[in-house]
Amino acid sequence: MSEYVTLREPYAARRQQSDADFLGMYVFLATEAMLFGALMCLTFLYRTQHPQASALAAQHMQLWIGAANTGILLTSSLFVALGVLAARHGQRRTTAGMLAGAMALGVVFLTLKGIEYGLDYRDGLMPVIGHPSPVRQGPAGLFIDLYFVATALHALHMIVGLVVLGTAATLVLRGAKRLPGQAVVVEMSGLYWHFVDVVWVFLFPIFYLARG
Amino acid sequence: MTALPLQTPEERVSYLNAGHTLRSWFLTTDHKRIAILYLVAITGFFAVAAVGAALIRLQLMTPTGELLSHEGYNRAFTLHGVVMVWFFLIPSIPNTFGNFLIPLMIGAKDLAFPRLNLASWYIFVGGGIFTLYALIAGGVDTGWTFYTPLSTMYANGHVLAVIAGITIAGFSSILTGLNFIVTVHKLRAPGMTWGRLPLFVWSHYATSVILVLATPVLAMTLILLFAERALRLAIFDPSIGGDPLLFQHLFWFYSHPAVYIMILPAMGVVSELVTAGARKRVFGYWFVACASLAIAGVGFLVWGHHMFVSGQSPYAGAIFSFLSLAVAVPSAVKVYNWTATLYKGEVVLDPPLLYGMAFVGLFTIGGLSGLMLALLAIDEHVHDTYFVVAHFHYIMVGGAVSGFLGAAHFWWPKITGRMYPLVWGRISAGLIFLGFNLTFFPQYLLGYLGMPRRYPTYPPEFQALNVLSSAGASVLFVAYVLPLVYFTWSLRNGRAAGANPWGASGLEWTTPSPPPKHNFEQIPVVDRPAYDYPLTRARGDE
Amino acid sequence: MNPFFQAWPPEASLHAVRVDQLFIAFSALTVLLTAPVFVLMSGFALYYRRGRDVDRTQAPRGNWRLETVWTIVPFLLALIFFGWAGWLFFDQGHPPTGALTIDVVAKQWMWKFEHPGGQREIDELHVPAGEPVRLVMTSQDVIHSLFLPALRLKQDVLPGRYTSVWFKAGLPGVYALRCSQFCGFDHSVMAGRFVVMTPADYSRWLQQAGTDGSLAWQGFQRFRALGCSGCHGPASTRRAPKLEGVFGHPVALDGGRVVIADEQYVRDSILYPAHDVAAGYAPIMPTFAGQVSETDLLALVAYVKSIGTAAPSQEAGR
Amino acid sequence: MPRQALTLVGVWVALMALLATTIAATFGPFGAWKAAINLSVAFCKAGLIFWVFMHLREQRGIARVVALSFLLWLAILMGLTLADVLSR
Repeated sequence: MSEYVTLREPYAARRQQSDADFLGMYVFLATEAMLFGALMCLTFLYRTQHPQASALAAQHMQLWIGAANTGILLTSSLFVALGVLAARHGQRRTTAGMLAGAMALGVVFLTLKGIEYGLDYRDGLMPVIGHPSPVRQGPAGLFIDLYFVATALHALHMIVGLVVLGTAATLVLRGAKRLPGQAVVVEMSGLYWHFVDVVWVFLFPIFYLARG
Repeated sequence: MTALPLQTPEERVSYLNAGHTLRSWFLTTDHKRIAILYLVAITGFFAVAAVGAALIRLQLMTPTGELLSHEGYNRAFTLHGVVMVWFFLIPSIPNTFGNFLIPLMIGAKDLAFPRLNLASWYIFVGGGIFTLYALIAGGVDTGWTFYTPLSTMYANGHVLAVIAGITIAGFSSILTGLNFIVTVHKLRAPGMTWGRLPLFVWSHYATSVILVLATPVLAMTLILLFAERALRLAIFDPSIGGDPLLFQHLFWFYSHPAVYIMILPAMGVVSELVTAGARKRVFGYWFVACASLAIAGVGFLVWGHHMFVSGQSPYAGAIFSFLSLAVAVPSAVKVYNWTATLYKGEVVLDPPLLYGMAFVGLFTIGGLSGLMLALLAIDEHVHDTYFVVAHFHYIMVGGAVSGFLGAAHFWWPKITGRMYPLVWGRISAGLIFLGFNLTFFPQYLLGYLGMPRRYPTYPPEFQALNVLSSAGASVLFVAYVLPLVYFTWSLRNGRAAGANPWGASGLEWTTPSPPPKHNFEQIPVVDRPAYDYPLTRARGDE
Repeated sequence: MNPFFQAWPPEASLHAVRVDQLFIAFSALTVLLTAPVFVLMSGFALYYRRGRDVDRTQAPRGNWRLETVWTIVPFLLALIFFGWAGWLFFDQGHPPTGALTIDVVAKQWMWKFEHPGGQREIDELHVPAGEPVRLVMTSQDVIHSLFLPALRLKQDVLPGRYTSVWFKAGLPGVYALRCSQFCGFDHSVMAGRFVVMTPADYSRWLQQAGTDGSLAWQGFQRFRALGCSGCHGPASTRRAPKLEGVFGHPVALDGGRVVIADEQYVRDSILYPAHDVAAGYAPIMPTFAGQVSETDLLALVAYVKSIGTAAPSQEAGR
Repeated sequence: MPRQALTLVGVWVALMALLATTIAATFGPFGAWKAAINLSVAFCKAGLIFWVFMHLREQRGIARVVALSFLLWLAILMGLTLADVLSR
């Protein structure tokens, strides 16, 4: 798969360069995994300490929005994977089209997330200074706040992912990156997007499905 | 040494005179120039943090502390800790000497991702500016450990700006570590097998693993702290059942391995200094190389020894105590191997080796006192006292800073093409050893007597030892200024060094000093092990 | 004693003596392990320095046997000391039954102590010599740490949680008491006196110190004032667990878990009644979080404790 | 190309099936096992994405080790912290 790669400094061989690109991205994604992993560990530890309160809090989550969003993200990942496949075969337009499709699904995800936050506000899950909410009392509040941090951070990664995919699609479409020689730009953007998907795959059961 | 007439650095094209505009420095992707950028930045941060140290030692001259208010003192030691840990010690050796030397040592043109390397410098400086802003605006009073709920609900300094700065600088660490890992895996010259890598590269590889896997956990911990303080979320809030100990677990999961981020590169430096000083292959190459990996690995399993008296379960305490004692074994292996390397060598007591020997001595003392802290019953007495302060300064100043200065004295001719006056180098090494012990040995005694750390005032019976420590600090101050003076002097007036002034082995000495822009005229082919000195060259190797 | 210099910290308990023995032994080991490194390193550096005509033939590149020795020997030595220190630590981990319990509340920047008889003192702790004393500690704000150097003891004091430490002081005298966990502005003056007295002096001191009745009695007053007795009182007809004979015994919880009713459990049950509900009861109790001070909580705990041992429950027999 | 594309679509179908499974399990009579089922399903989904979508199946040893190294380190973080929390 590396025979078509365009060589750049400081590399001497195609295979070496392609391996280095993938290795670098995997290391980067491993650091991202440690970032979210630490948060998930913390959530799990609180769940061990306060099982009832966590289950209680999880029952306030919008399970069906979460489920729909999981499906949307998994589908967007399929689009990205097809885009990478097209890029490796040098199909400029198909690649850009697939990436655009994934981005559209990403926007739907974020819109649903926004609606969900609105519902959370209505239900008194959000911390509002001066308005203590009964839902947030006691250890349940810890679980709810971890949910906000985790999903907000994930949404931030989604936004970065949209920018990354958008840039890759534009570069490919305008011919600034030539396929398949520079397909690496699509591959790397794709890896990032898939990883953000994987994070959600874990956030979904940890927060939405933990209703005891 | 070669008898050929030496060219001065100016007469030959090198990375230094490949461009003279500011743009050619600030937009460079040359790992050697980026290393210089780092060197300038961290020297600046070291000076800032040293001011904090000076304030601390002046305040503690008298039991009642006349110089600073309590608030002022709290801000001074927080400044000292935060800047030293994140803006000097962690980037000190990897981002300067590691950056400069790893491609040279493995026979590569550059790091795997040169532009990422430059980006990492800008991120580092960005984080530094955030932190400096907070310090100029009034500082922080939480200590570098940011324990909740003090940092989230009670402290009134610029906590948010500082933790933002640290988090940003953390991403710089991650990118550097990533770059090193990929470089070592993918850019080794033909014939440079893992078994032929210099130990400096091994220890930086181990360091990079820690950087990459531990730093994100710190980032998340600080993000949570940020959310709790800025957005009033409840993450560790004990009033609704939150557990501040979980903050400590997450914090030390990074911050204990961070100690190994500081010391492992210094160990790599010492392996180079000792072998070059003895003109001999390192004793037990594989043991020293694997000890680096073992330290990096087991170093992740010991963080709980910072929490023996925190309310952590005594059973978890026992596990952490045992693992902490275990991590001492690979460190001991290294120390014994370095000592044995000198046996039957052809020793030249130049400044680099003197720094290397100072490192070994101080690190041994510091490491063994660390074992005392790992012993449950002793820690229960000396935890959070000056005993701990003395211990980690022996590791970080006696160890990491000595390693940093040793590296500077060893590779200065390679980096600049100029020699510094060796006599002054020997004097400064001696002064540092003396001043260091005078400053920090009394602190062991203070700690066992029961003086807690982070005290602006203290009971009068501790005064004699505190004055002794402050006196030592002034010697140390002179010893640190000296190299700055003669290194600067040598930039214009030092004699030309030549490619290999120490007669050392290693690919970096085969290229001219300072090296050309692309490191080597031709990518070298390696057919020998590291440290291939005549004394230990096996028959048949030649 | 020279006021500027102290040679060795006072030892006020057997534990302190034992910790000192361990410390001195390990210091000796440190010298034993450091000396060869220092001596050999400088010795080699001088003996084999360049220009000296000494035998350098067959300079070694390594030696498996030597490596094994200096890997295993330090590890075994470390194991011995691990065992020694662990024994001391765990010996200190289990308070003997019947220890005198003194409550400690820390706040920025003072220590409050409450004796079982209801005597209160600030920044000063009086204890009898020769009797086991257990401190049950909590903080009103940030994390503090009670440090008694003369006993070689230290324990962090956490908000929202009870930690404890116990000791048997041997030698009457006045010793230092400090905070060792950084707690903000006046951390260094959050200190006081730790007074060890003979049992006779201690009981005299207890009588002199003013009191509004024993801690358990004060807790009983709060128990009634806060309305706890309406449901949990012996005469109440509401369906709430009775508290007699509960303390120190296992409690079956909703969902099948079992916990021991210790200080922490009583405290959590007052503040977060919805969690850890006793089996067979509805979660109807309102929370008292934010309505009771740490001092009152400790008094309530003392009350529940006092009726806990009076009537042993059925479980205690098994 | 069509065959490779079919593989990708196949993985997507499997992922959606797993999603349906995990939601069904949440409402099923599994009691304390629900968490274990949901987490296992998450690991299966992540495994599929890593192996196929994220190209791990094309990579050699070292890249695979690196890409999954975080699992060991998270296990360390989780395990030793849990050792404290459960034995306090």
